[in-house]
Amino acid sequence: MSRFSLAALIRHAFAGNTGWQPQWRAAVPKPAYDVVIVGAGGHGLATAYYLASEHGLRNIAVVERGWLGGGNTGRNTTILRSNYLWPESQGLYEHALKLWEGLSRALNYNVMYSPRGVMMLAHNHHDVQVARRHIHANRLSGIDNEWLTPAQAKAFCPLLNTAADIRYPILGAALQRRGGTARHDAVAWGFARAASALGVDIIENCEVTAITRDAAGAVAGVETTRGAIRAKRVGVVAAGHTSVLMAMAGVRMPLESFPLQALVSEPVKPAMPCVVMSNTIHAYMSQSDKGEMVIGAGTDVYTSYSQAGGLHIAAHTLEAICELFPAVRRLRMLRNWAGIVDVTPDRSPIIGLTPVPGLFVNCGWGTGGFKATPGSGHVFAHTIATGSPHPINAGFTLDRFRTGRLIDEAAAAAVAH
Amino acid sequence: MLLIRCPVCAMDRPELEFRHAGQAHVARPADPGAVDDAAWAAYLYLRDNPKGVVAERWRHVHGCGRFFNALRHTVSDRILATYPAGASRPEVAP
Amino acid sequence: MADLTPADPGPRHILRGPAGGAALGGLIVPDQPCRAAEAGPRAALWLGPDEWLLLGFAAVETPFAVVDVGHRSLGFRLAGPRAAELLAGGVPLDLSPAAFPVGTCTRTIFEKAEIVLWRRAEAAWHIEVARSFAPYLCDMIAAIAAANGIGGQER
Amino acid sequence: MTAFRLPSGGRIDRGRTLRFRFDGRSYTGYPGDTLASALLANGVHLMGRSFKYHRPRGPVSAGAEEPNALVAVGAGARHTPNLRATQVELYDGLSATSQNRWPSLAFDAGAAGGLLAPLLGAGFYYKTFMAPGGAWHRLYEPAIRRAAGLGTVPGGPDPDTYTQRYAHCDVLVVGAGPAGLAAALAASANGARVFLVDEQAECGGGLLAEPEALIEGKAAAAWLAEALAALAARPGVTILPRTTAFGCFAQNFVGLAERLTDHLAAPLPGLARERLWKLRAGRVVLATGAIERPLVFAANDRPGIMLAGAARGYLARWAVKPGTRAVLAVADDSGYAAARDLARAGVAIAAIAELRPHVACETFGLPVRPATAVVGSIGRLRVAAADLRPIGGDSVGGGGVERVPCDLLLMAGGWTPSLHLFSQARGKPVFDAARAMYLPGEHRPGEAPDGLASAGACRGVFGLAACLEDGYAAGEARGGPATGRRFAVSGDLPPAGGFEGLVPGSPARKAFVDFQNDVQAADITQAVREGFRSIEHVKRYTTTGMATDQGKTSNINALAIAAGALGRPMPAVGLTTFRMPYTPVTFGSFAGHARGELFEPVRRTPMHAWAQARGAVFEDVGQWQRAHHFPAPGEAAADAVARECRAVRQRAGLFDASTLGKIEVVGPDAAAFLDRLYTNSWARLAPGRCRYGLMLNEAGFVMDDGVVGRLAADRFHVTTTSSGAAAVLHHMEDYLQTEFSDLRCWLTSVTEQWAVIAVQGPRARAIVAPLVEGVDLAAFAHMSVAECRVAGFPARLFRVSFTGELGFEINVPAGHGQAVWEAVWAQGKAHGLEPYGTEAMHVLRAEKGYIVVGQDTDGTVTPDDLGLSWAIGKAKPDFVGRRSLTRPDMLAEGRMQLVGLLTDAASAPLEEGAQITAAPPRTGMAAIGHVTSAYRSATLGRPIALALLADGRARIGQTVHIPMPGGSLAATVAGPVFHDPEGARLDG
Ligand SMILES: Cc1cc2nc3c(=O)[nH]c(=O)nc-3n(C[C@H](O)[C@H](O)[C@H](O)COP(=O)(O)OP(=O)(O)OC[C@H]3O[C@@H](n4cnc5c(N)ncnc54)[C@H](O)[C@@H]3O)c2cc1C
Ligand SMILES: NC(=O)c1ccc[n+]([C@@H]2O[C@H](COP(=O)([O-])OP(=O)(O)OC[C@H]3O[C@@H](n4cnc5c(N)ncnc54)[C@H](O)[C@@H]3O)[C@@H](O)[C@H]2O)c1
Ligand SMILES: Cc1cc2nc3c(=O)[nH]c(=O)nc-3n(C[C@H](O)[C@H](O)[C@H](O)COP(=O)(O)O)c2cc1C
Ligand SMILES: [Zn+2]
Repeated sequence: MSRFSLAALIRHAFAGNTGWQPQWRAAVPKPAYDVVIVGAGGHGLATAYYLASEHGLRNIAVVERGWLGGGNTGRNTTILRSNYLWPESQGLYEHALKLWEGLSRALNYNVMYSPRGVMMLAHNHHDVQVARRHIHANRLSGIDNEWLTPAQAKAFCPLLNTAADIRYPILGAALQRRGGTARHDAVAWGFARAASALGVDIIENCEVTAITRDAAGAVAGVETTRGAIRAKRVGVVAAGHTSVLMAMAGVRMPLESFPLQALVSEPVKPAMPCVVMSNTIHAYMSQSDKGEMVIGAGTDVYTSYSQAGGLHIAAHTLEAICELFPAVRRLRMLRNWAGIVDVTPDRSPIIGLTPVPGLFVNCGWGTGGFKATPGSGHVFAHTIATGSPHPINAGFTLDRFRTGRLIDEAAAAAVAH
Repeated sequence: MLLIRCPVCAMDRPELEFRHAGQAHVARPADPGAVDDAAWAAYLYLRDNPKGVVAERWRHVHGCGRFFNALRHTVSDRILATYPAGASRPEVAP
Repeated sequence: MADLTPADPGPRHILRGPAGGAALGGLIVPDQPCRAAEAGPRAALWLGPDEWLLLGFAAVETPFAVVDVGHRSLGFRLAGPRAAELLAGGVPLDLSPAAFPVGTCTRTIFEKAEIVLWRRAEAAWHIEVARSFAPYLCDMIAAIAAANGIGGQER
Repeated sequence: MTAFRLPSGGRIDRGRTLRFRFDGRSYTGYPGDTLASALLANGVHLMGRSFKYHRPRGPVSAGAEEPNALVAVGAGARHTPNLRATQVELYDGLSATSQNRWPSLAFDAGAAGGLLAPLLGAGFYYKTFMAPGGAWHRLYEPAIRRAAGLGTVPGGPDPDTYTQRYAHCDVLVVGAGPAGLAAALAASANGARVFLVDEQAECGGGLLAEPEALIEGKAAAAWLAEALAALAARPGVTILPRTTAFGCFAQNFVGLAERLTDHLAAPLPGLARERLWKLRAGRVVLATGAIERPLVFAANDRPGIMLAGAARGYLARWAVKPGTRAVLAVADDSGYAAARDLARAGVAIAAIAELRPHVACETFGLPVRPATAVVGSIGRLRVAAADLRPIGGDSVGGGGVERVPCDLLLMAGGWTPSLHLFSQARGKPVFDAARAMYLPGEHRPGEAPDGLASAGACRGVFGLAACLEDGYAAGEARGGPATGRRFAVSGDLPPAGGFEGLVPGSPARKAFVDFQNDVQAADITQAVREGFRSIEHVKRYTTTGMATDQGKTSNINALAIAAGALGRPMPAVGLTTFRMPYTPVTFGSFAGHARGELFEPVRRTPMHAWAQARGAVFEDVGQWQRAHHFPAPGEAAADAVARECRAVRQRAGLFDASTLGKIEVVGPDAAAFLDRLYTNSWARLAPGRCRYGLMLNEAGFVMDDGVVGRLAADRFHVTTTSSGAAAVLHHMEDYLQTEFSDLRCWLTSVTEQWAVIAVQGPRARAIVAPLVEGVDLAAFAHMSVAECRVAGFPARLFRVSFTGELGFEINVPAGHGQAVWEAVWAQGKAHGLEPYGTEAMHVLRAEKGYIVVGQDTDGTVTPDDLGLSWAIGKAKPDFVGRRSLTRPDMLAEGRMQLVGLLTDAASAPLEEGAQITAAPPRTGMAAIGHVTSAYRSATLGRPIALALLADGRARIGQTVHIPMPGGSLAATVAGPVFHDPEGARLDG
């Protein structure tokens, strides 16, 4: 793989830009691999990359039903942060955030990690309590998170309406300065390019249609629309489609798949310097480097694989956005889309072993797994390579739903009193 | 926004009047004390989540207030049938 | 061309149980979904298969469950040729006379408030709304009227 | 009149002159003009700058597909960026500015970046700016962000209003061109409810620019007027111009954006700026027409280069000559209609470069050069000449290229049917190889899109007669006999032909495919070379089709170029996904009236006004507003709370508890039902008695709590938390209707029926007694309930306490709440009664160790964790959540348990949410719990706190540490009850 650099850009420009090579090989499936990863989203590609780069495996395939990065990786609002509540989550997301910090250089691909700060708003006493609890928990763990007064919040994001007489006035905010954004597509492409260079076969337009098992019940391989592939280790990293894939191996999952919407405005000159989130009134907004306001909406209430959500869901979010940022009321929606997110009962992912020997699963990231991409791939690669979880993902088992040892990030923010 | 036929009101009504209530036909064990942890976890947490026809519960919460069941195709979101809670799943062509 | 005025329907009760078809204070409790029965000052509005809103009954003698909700909601009358248009600013139902004939009643929503909507005549509606949502409903109706150039009393 | 305005004709009103400004300069135009037509009439083509290279640009189209001529209109809070000049209707005083340029449109420093264009090819930013670490965010990103973006955010909160409306109809027709008009005529013939919408100010579509055509013997414009009049006369028909169908959803749910006032100089005050229609249609007829394609050749982007159909439109609709000397690059017959009309208007036709080897249609004696391509242009801020080259001619030397001077260069690249809405509705486009275009695919009945048809140019039917007939047939009622109605038409020149991809013989550099995002043919081939083989990858890597026009003019060319580079046929490469909105829609219209108090209902209790008059400070609790404290003038919040607490402990306090959820459970099986929904046992609770109830979810975690009073054998008055009310009722209905449907009992929400007035404190009985009729208060024990009269009104009187003091909760019908409150207040004066708010309530209950669900619990807490095992009916076989309590983790060591924490009496209260450590904290140390509630207790004269602590009950008496912003504090673990543990004060 030739390196990307300014010098390379200049060199190629002089050559009329005709000398560029494919960023990843268009691989065709071989009959057998040591490991097959199902799903070429950010998590699957990162898993393959770390399997190759850190565990020395070379005979790896990533099979993808469509185009790589076309799942949730390519359709998320790109918010990165690690200010979670429970120790397990903190460990996982902070691990990822540390990797984000050096990722562009590690991959030799500018993933545009932009630590511009993520500000989470509090609108009532309960929000304040929850935010403070997070801040205290994070600081004890050495994760940055700080409390801002409304005036400080306004200074950090001048577009924000901090007037005291709005419907849900802003009582303050929790700010994680190292939080921010990264370019979604670049993450997928960067991992793909780096993995491909290490010999990983990335096979697009190759849908897994069955998971085959040997007489002992262990995984023997997969069947795909491009033929059967043998492998003793299969990692399913298929986000919204995980239930469908795991059903092929006879495993029922504690997952439901919902459409989650996002939208962008027409591009405008820089006006939003940071990421603002309000869980209480359901609004998330940042501005991309191209200038669009990138806005996250909610999920539809029913399970679906349609990659299109209801009009009222997007409208509801825009109500909140206009309330928080009244100057954007005249901006216009340019495009609205949805992804299919797989949601667990405790809103935390499942990363680890399954009842089927040789079958591993990494799923349940729901509405917030982009931020974990490098960390998730890193610990999942460890899990597949060694056959047992990395300490960081040890708690994120499938079995926790039996024992009741949930990692309930949603409950921690429960509104009830 | 879906248009859902409430089998009780016998009218097509907008999704906004309804509340989704998860997978249908997940029976609560008659004697929960008698089932083991795995079976209880399955009752609590394991869901079908098919890419295809799902049987699900809705409540016409801003209408007649009744819970009922629906068969819906999760790719087209087309509702194939609605039927009262407690009734068994009807046969439909997907 | 559409007027919203407070309407006091007198006492209100919720009747619950298998009471459809029963005779009650001079009227038959409607068995048919989304229908209201009216007799003089009294009315029984079908809300669900075992739930009715009784209006104007001083006391209710039945073997079923009855709960006094006289203060739970406030009643409004909306009338005028553009009343249905105004309602369409917040009610997602088809309110054409064919789809929602006179005598139809149902619980539904007006934007973010739950209401009971009852068509008493082609251009006259009765709305019940929970007490604390009444200011929201009135303000919303006023805002919709203004934004759409729907005046009050015809002059 | 301006130089480029024809002396007559057009659909403008010459009776009135409008003045407007563009970039500070004044111009004039007429009613009926768009900003683009008016500027063109003034000879102005330069209207904008492109996104990346800041290249000078003029309008390429006359409608919604415009990629170049983006302007900002208005100022201050009404400043509106990124509007297409081709759609901005002119009004007197309109003021527009160009965007994305500095210091001026004509001299844009940003254009210097164009010199670096070879460096800035597709995806360049992914390949550099990586070192040193952090430099991206600090250095490069800010520079890129400043260079990108088009217009600017408005200067303040939008003063305009937006409205919304639901609508229902039998047939929705989108597009009021010939096909749509005919469809609407047919659909409404039998009185059906029909909506006909068109995004333009005027209905008519293609008919507006057909000067020569006759329909049924009438001029097209006359036929149009008659058709519109006929439709308007039908009572079921609603015609909405200026209305864009922007989104098509399942089951024929369509979003329409109607612009009400933007075209007016002075809108009526109060009237909404836009109206969003949420329309449910029985059937939808899409008659959205087709969009003309530019030709991709080098420097095809200069001002003065536009689509042939657009030029024709400017002539016919606005009487504007877009130039004086034109070259046409033609690959489709419709180009000759434009050439003819221009020539008749006096525009010199310098040359028609016909890409095809032969022309089959009439050419009106114009200078046609078959098999000739336009391969370049020159000019600075306006095209000055076109480079023509014979196809197949010697491309090296050979003198093949001829430079033809012109100030107008028109492109007729063929027409792309508008599949946007069809595709949004999940219709499958299919490729018609013979015509090289995507058309709406057939679908089986019962499949999406159901009840949705396409008609006219949007399904590849061209020609006026064919469109009218196609539209009519699509509009006719289903099931009825097709009438096969024919339309006699003459004089139109239907499109035929077309070309997609890079023009033969043209360089790929500076051959723009996506004008707005500056994507060149070379970028697309480079992307393919770099391994981006999926069209979705090509789109994202090059950003083609991602600009504000969403590739309306560019997608097919991009696809063709990508297909060529991949060596695969177009249909094998596929289309990118069409998404809503069809054209951008303001956030304001999605938000509608939801603003301020209409954003989310504000719920106020019956006693709100009293509290407000008394100077209460309110807090939001869910949708409710509750009095937080009642400061005396000048009194600090903390002092007010302390005073309120003392009043309750020493005399009496008055508290508005109306927001508590209330559910009346009635029926012979009511007690049995509550047995299953609450942890407690209810069978032996006597009528007239109350009990604290604890509700779990099925996973065993505390979900809600509240006092339940038994009014009669078959009637319970259940209270819930304020914000849990709706969820608890839903939860109860769920189990009652589906799991326990054998039980005969019914639920009715009475939250709003009852105002709740709590009187708490040693003097409470003395205050309440004179007002109560029908209950012997002396014999009315703690945890009793009675129906009685208070202050003359019917009431439900509870003797309960959430403060640990003797207390009553008076429930009265909400309409009497204020009167009863005032009666109690009057009674209480002599006893030193004071109102108290939610904060004092919290302090008082914390002193007693009473939990608040959602504050001291968080959805991971069991009854035992809270020390509430006593509330579990041990003898009951089952209740919701019971089974989960025996899961391994629920029984494990180390669970978080509710305890009290005592810090130094002089210290400030702990912070709620603070973490707890076993030893003095260091970063990275594990927490063993957290503070859930913390207050300064006026009663105890010290701070108190409740906490969830691992194995907390076993740690009572031990010291733990709490890291706080100013350093860590030590605390002693205590039981959760700080005050009156024996409960002696409950009896006053
Ligand atoms: C609108 C939206 C906004 C979001 N915003 C954020 C955010 O701001 N911050 C954040 O951290 N997270 C966010 N998320 C969540 C985040 O996008 C996901 O958690 C994350 O991208 C998941 O990555 P993945 O690699 O696991 O899944 P994906 O990227 O979805 O990859 C899974 C892949 O598996 C493939 N696949 C499926 N079935 C098969 C099969 N049978 N055979 C072969 N391949 C198959 C799919 O095609 C897909 O490419 C958002 C999600 C959405 C939808
Ligand atoms: N000679 C030419 O240059 C040429 C080229 C193409 C078509 N035509 C002619 O144009 C006519 C085509 O007739 P038609 O009726 O199919 O199309 P049309 O172009 O006449 O009408 C389509 C209408 O739909 C509107 N529209 C499109 N999308 C919309 C949306 N999402 N919401 C609201 N409105 C929307 C457009 O503004 C337009 O008015 C025929 O006469 C055909 O021959 C002529
Ligand atoms: C952060 C982010 C920014 C985006 N910006 C744009 C944009 O500027 N223009 C655009 O057309 N689409 C934009 N998109 C949306 C994509 O075009 C596309 O809708 C999305 O990746 C989902 O794919 P699909 O619509 O093809 O299903 C953006 C998507 C993301 C995740
Ligand atoms: Zn119903």
